Amino acid sequence: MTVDIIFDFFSELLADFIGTGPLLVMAMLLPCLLLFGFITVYALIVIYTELKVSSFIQDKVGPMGQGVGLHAGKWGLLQPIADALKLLLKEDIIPSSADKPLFVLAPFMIFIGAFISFIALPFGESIIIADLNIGIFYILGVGSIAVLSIILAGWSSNNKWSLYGGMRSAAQIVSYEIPAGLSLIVVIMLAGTLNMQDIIQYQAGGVFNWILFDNPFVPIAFVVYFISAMAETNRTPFDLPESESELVAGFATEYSGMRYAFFFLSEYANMFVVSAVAAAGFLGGWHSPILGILDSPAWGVFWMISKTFFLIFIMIWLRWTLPRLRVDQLMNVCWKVFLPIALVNIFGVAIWTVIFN
Amino acid sequence: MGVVHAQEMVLNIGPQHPATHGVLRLQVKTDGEVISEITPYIGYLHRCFEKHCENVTYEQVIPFTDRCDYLASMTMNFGYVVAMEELMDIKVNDRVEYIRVIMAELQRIASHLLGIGAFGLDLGAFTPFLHMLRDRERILDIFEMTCGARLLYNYMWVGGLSHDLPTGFVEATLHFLDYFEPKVDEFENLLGHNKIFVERTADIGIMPAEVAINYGVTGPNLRASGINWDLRNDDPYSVYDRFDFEVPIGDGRKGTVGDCWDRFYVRVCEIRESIKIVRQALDQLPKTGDVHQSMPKKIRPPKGSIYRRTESPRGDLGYYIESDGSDIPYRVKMRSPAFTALSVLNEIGSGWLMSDVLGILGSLDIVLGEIDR
Amino acid sequence: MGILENKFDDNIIVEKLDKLLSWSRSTSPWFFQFGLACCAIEMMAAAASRHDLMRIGIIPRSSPRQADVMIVAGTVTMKMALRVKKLYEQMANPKYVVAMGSCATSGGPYWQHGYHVLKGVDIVIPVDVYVPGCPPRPEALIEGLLRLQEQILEERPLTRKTG
Amino acid sequence: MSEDKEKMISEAVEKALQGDMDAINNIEDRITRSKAKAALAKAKRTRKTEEASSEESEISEAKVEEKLNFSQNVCKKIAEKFPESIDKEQNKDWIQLKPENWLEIAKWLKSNESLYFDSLQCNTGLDLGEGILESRYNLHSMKHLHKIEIRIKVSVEKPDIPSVEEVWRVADWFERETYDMFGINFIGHRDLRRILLPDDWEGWPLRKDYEEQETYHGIVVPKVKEGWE
Repeated sequence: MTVDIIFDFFSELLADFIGTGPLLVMAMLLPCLLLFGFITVYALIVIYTELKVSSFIQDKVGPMGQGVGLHAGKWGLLQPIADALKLLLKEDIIPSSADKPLFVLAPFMIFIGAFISFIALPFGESIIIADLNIGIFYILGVGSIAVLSIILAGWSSNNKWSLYGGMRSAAQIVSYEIPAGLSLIVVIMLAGTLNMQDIIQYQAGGVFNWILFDNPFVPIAFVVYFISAMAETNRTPFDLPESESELVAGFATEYSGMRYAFFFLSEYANMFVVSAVAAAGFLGGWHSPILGILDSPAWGVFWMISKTFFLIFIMIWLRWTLPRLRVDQLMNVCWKVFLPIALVNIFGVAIWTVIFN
Repeated sequence: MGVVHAQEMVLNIGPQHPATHGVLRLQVKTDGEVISEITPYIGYLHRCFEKHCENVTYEQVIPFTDRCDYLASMTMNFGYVVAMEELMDIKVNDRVEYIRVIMAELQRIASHLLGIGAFGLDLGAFTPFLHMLRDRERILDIFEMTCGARLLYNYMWVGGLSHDLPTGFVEATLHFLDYFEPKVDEFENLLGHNKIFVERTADIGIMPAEVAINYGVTGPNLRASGINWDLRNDDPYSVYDRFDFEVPIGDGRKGTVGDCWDRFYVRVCEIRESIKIVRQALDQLPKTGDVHQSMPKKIRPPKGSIYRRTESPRGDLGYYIESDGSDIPYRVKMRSPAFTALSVLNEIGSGWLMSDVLGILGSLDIVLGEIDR
Repeated sequence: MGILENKFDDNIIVEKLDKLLSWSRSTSPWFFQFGLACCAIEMMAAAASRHDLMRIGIIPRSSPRQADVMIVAGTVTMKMALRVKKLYEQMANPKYVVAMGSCATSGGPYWQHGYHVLKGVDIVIPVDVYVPGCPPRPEALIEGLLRLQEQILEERPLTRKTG
Repeated sequence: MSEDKEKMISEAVEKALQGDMDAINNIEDRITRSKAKAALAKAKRTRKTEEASSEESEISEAKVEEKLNFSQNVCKKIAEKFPESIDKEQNKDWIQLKPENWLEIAKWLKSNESLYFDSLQCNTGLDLGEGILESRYNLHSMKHLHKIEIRIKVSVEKPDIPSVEEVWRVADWFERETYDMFGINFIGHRDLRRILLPDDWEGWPLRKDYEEQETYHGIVVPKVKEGWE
């Protein structure tokens, strides 16, 4: 694990000057800082991507950095940086009727939920912050912190639109976690482990060894997982908690400035988490699609991130193409369609495995 | 265990809300997501149109009619000048009539494009809306070529037009129609046959024909309820009797007659019919004729009153003009189609979920400028 | 106002930071989706495909809390005036107002007999940029927003100096 | 257009009127075909109006000897049914009623099979000056496609007219608007509030003697119109 490696490295260098305790803290903090930097940079990139992709879908050009003086660089590449800086320094409004402690807590909690999921995400053969032996379970578990904080945000804002957003997301996210989890069980059954790295190792050896192509039931599980994951991240067509034409801005209506930026950031961080889990669970993680080509550990990072970005791109694409579902239809899709499919899928995979392996 | 009492929550949608198409306030009583009663509050855009009419001369009223329904200014002008010409017994020459029809039908296309686009936007489909705005811009280009303005034209005057057609107008319009005709199918496929869109609109917000008539709902909303009522056909004004076009009516293809999907689909079909009319009108357009020929020097209608209806993209647009023989109207009343269409919202909207109500509101295609006047 | 504003003396670091801040503010002035009347259609046209306000970094937001620029697009009536004021107060600092069209500027064509029309939105809220026209073309609105960007760019939020 | 084509069109229209639409659809030239269709539509319409007018003239000739138009006929029917409610001054274009029995008349107009005015098109308020307000109703029948105009005068001191909101639901908002602008009280209206102006507005704006109020919630309404011209 990364923390161990860093700890060993530090203790060789600095054991004479600093005690073991502080060294351990340092070894833990360093990857966290790196991760924070990664999330920020990633969010900037993906926000820019979203602006551009959505603009191209809509026959526009998107941010071009035009304007007065030197603005946002070539092709508007600096646009997300300007947005982030501006949001950070905007006035921070806490409505007088809001429940202040909860109102302050909610944006940080949603970010923490996304952040700690990153810890168990494998980026390469040895690049993982905490190689937990229940990795995939852990990610599913801490992923639900998001729903708690969205309810908090909706409730504490003391605004009816926010309340609607919070309540809708409570129902939505909790429901959609079930088909998502059940679809991942297929992966766990095939790989025989909960450990992320072991799941990826199971898929070594080219594109046909990916779990996605293991048997005919898995692609169905993948689709169910991906759609449920999209619902969990509140993206159109499942963006009911913040549906703009219905609930103004949903649970984030009352948030301004930095706190709003945290909601924004965690939405994109969550997208990364669910896409990375899909990439690791179904698409071979950091393995190269073709055996023996570009298969070094450094390329592993490239493969992992490009697979994840491909899935994120599909999410963006769908967001700007489809209308929104209604709240009861959303529930119907989950409980009456996805849940039976996911359950049947598990049996199908089990029987298939027994017969053919 | 105590008994938990559920209370109805009163919720104000608007005046500033992305889905209210302007400044409309809907006070709704909700039980969770289900809305039990809707009370629309209007007047946030009351700009005293009728008071202005009583203080300016007859020709000065036309720019104010423009600003009432800012999505269909040409048809607003059209209705007023038709009423005025009937009151004053003016007969305009054919070229003027044909140009008016071309403009009104192009305006109908533009207005319906925005109408169905905004309807899609209310249901969360952002991209079709922008595609429709993109094609609307091309129609605005044609208008700009004709009279220099993009949105509010002041183009049709009593007894004539402000300008004749510019050179190259016919070619530009035909070019646009050739470009646009396949796009209508694209829009229909993009929205109308999208599974989610159908789920969200079919069988939602059903407006039975009796309710529609009782509430005075007209235009595409009435036709979607299965009633063949189009003033262009049933009470022809101008030269509409010279064209061959059909009146699309709702047939409940995806659900029940008079649901949101029908209201959407009637508009799509009307765009097609308007294209047909424009093509025929361009074909028959007289080459000669002075557009200022029948314009009176001073507009001084005889004492009397008139109520004249025309078909605007939103329905029956009526002008009640009372003249006392001077050059200033004694009273001008506009019977606006969206005003009555909005009044039916409580009848057809209550009992549905919140998302549906905003969808139903979008399907009625209201313009607040015309409701509040 | 923000915690940092107007608390620093002028020196080279603060100067640079100041410029960075005003740059970021002027580069991403998100506007408040707030259509009132005819001008709202032109505002939509300006944000749509042909004119594309996103080129200069302007994105519509529907909640006043997250917007920086309020484009008062259209006629403000007496019934609406108090709501406009309330919405303005709900916006977070720094906030700017663009009065779009002659109605928002001065009452426009409704000046003389409009008993229910507010004669210029500047009676209730401060306005930074006036865009004339009835309605202004999208190009005119974009020009107005560029002027606003210029104005924001010259602000020095930390030291409160202009120019 | 050549004479052959005109002949072809007229023949095709003749055939189509007798029910053979293929005669038109088989024309190959597109322009000629569309022209034939237009001619057909026109022919159909003229035939319809001829039939209708002949029917109407038969009825009117049979029933009354002097020539009355539709509005006067309706007026006569109302006078038979509600003798007290017709105002003295009458005109061939409209029916002047007294306010008292208006609700009953409205119900009757809507339910009578031969009239069947199921649609209220418009309600206009008017300030005729000299202390008289008027409410005008334009009625239309979707079934028989005929229309009339009804006028009801009231005095400014007692501007009471029975509400017809329960007869035609569309009158709900129309009457609220007329109330808002002229201050005509519609008796029996279930929800008579101001509709366009705020609830605390003073005065009736479309009356000819309306004076704007000076301030509204602290916002000054400028009265001096200087600098305008």
